[in-house]
Amino acid sequence: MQKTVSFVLVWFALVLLLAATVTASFMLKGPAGLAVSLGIAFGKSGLIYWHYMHLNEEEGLQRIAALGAGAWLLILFAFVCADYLTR
Amino acid sequence: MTALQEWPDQADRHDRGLSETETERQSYLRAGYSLGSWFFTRDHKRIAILYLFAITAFFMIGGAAAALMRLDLLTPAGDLLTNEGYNRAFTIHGVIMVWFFLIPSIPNTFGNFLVPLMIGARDLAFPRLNLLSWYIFVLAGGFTLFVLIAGGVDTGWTFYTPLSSMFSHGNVVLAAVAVFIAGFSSILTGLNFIVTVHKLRCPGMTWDRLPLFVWAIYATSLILVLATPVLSITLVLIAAERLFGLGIFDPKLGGDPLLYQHLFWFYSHPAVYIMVLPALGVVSELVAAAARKPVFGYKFVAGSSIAIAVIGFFVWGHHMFVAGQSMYASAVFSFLSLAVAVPSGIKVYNWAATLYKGHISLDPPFLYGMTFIGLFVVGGLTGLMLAMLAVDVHVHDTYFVVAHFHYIMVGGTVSAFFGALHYWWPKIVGRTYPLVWGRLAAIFIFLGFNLTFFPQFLLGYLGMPRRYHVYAPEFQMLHVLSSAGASLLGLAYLMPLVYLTWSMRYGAPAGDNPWGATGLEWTTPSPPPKHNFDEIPVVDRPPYDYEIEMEGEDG
Amino acid sequence: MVETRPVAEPYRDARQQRDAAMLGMYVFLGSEIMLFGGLFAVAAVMRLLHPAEVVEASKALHVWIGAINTAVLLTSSLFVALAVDCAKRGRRRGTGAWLFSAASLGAVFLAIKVYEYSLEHAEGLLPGLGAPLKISTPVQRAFMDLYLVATGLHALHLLIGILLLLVIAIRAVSGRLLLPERVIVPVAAGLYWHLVDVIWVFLYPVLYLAR
Amino acid sequence: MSGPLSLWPEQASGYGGEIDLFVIAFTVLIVALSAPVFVVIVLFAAKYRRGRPADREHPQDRNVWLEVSWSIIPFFALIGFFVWSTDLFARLYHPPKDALEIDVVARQWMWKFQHPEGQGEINELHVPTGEPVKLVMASQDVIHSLYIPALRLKQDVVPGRYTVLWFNADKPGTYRLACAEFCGTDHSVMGGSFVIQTPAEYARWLQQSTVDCSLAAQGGALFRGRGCSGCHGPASTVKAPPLEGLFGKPVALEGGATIIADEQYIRDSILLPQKQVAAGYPAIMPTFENVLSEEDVLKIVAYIKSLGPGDLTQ
Repeated sequence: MQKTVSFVLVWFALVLLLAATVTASFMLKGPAGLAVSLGIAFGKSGLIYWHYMHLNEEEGLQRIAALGAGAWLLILFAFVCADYLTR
Repeated sequence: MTALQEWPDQADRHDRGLSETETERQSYLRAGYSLGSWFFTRDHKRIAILYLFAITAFFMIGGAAAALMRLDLLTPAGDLLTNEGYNRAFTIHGVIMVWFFLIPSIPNTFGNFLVPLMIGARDLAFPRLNLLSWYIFVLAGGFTLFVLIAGGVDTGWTFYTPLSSMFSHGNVVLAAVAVFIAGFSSILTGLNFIVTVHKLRCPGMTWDRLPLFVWAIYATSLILVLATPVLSITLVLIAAERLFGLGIFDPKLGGDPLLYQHLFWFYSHPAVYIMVLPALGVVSELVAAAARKPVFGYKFVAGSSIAIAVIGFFVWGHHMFVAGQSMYASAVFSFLSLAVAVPSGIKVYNWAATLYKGHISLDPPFLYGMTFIGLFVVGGLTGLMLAMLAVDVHVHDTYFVVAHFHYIMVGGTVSAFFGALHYWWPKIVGRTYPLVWGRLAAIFIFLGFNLTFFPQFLLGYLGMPRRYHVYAPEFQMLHVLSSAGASLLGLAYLMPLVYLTWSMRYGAPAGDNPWGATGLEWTTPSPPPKHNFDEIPVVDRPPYDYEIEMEGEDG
Repeated sequence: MVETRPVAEPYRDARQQRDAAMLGMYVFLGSEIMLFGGLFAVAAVMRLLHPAEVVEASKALHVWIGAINTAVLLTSSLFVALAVDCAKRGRRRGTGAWLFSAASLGAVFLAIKVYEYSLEHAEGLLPGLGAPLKISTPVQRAFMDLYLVATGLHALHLLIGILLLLVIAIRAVSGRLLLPERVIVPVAAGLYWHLVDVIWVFLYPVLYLAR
Repeated sequence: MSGPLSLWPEQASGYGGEIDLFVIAFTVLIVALSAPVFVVIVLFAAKYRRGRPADREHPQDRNVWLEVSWSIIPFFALIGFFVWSTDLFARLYHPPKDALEIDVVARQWMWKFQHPEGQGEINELHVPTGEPVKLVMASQDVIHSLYIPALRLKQDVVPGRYTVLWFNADKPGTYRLACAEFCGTDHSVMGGSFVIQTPAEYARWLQQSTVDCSLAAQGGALFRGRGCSGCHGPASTVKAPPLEGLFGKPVALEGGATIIADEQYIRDSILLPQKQVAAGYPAIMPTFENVLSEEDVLKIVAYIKSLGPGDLTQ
């Protein structure tokens, strides 16, 4: 039962974050705005992964498998952006 | 060389092999004779055989395209083909060899056959998925062939924009779709291996007891899963750009052609390691078995496979030194490319050290292993030369590059493929082949290969650009040498086809462990029964634990 | 988790089989992340090359429709989570009901998306077909192209998800899907659904909220 | 271009010589790294043949220090060469200010070269010795790559931007130039000759080749003909940024950034006007994407570069 409750609470948090990111988009511009909206996006997906996608119940290996690809993408982003920023 | 020795372990030799043996009657090969029992099988060993057939077919098609090109390049004017025809020929050669031979070659055949046997499992984690990925592979391959031959694509396997997206006349879209489909096969296979290695190791098969071949396949699978999707999405963008004038890579819409190259090489450079890592794994097995000794520095060799897989994702920019990439990015990529040399070097030096004080046999598998080491070293070191920015400016997109990656891909991976074939053939079909012929084939392949590709290093430094159908007369002599070598190489590749097929019927029964090697796969009968192990084995000793004598012995 | 059903061929016990399935699913989702990662890289480069124009183009999109759609997906994820919870407890009806409502929210998302496309088309934002382009610069057009590809690919994934959930819902209710023994099936499908949700969670700010 | 067999490429610049030196030195290194492996393998294969009597006591199967040393030492050797080659490479990105500028336009399947005084040539490039030459290259269609083996130089020519190649040729003669990046059907015949001449010969060649007027002057004609002067001219009523003395100066952009007005900036301002809008001016300039060919744009760029302060007002 308390599982259901926690699921609903997570949902509330997600909706609040959504509201936050929309409001932020009206107030912040440029890099700051990007940082905030992406930060919030990471927050949301973190909640989803941890509670809805069972990472809180799985042990290390599964967690690595689930999050590894996300980390791997940073390689692509880092180097591609580095090229464009230093041209 | 001293007198050729006969097969080491000769169980029931009296039987000249014509009649089928008891073990064969219970083997996976005899578990059902109907077509259905093959085409709907979930047995990893049968799926491996299915892959072996498909891949051999693609190897021959890609080879035919290569033969056509080498024939055409005999004369500077290229009298045999038209410019368009030549471009299509090397596109067929590239696409087929890369995506339908090299990438699936060792993982999908020997990986499929051996990984469960080596880790003491009854099958891969997802047998149905395994069969599915074979069907996807064959479907994609057939489709690709149709597109390349019927339609004709002239972009090269790299599909560079804006040539592919706006200017080429070929069926780029269909080709992209075909390769896209093939990608699913890669991803599913990689996924299957990863889960299998993690979850299905038998009791006692700890990570530091894992055969080095399994380590290599595992590293390869990581790349397959992480890199292939990026290629898929890139191909989608190409197709969309061609169909709907999407602007992502189109400078007229503020897009950037170099972005395509970044995305493409983020897949395609790691893909090089997809092709070569399994080969490195095979050679580790061959060297250990040939020397009857544990691989020198097991932990370093195992770790270097993972290191190569990881570093391989940080170096793609070395394909773009003259493409207009930022000079600083180029410098970083150049440096990281040197870093790959470290784990590769570790492997080579450790193999050499493994031979020290071993009992070395010169049976065919080891000859292929030596071929691999030699050619891989040359390919790797010329790769270092290409990683040097100033040199790359001169030899980039010349035959120097062509020679370099053929030393790795053909000299390396294909030799290892044949090595694996000769090493595990007795396990796969349960019969032995004539060793003499095996040795001859190995030697011819070595000679033919070097004659074909060494001249191309010279051509490249002389300034012969790649993908050239018409070339300056001063290059002719070297091209003729190369073509001559190619014909020798082609014949040498056909030899095993003959005597291995012969052995299936007339070879003597191999016995469980003809090489006297360690490893769980050699504890099963040859060929293995459908379920590999009657009861799941328990491992209680390190890998490659050949007995080591402490006193000097006299033979 | 209790499993009475005999395990399939390569496995030694139920635990092992279940872990393998979970790991396999996570790895597969990893490959999905890499797939969309390519698109996000493209978006990043566009923003780097043409910051001003990307912001202009992004402003033209319907922030609020996007927000509503995000809320719809988040809610659907909640339903899926609840469905899986029921499945673990062996409640067939509950599982089916929650899965079905999640799937229908997915359908709602698609409906809204189609409506949004039609608006944009009428406003001349979408390249190609019919209505005159009101986009002032080529770069903004390229951005709209990216928007189309990204949201289109996401919609395709969502469609697959909807079908998946519906099939499982039916099988759960009809009892052809043994629960809780085969709970892994709704769990895996749920993981996929949540990932599609996560992807949208990133698509929304990147496409709609560039300022 | 000698007989059917040659083994080492001709070399026509000091830079080319340095590359050759580097390559030879590096070859020595890789031979040193690999020869031991081959020797050892053959030796062991002979000495420890199976069944051969040999001392096989106490074989080792690991030796961490040995392994660490043979992975680290070669790496340090490599780093030395990395520094050397990166230094050589970096020079290519710093063309001298006073270099003789030649515009290059690549298209399927030909090379067009435009000399500053307006002489144009196709698939043939004449340059003088003893003077740095800077090629500013643009592509009309796909990616090409200008490759001059005798200089050991190559640079891709990418649509949508300018790439630069510079050199200081010192050995008169006729050499090959080729396209190195696969560019479609006739890729392999998209080449020509690269002619290095003494300054005197070069001057004579410039005389012979007929021209009406210099590149900048042709650009000026386009500038008026295409209506650029309508807004950027002195008499115009429209608020458009002045172009006199613009080249090489920093420009303030909408949104606070500043950028140096180089060839690329001027090109983008003509073809993608909204990309970088000069601060304080309305973004009203239309794109000339489909109006001007790459050659036209290069000519206009040359014209704008030639504009000193006040040139437009007279």
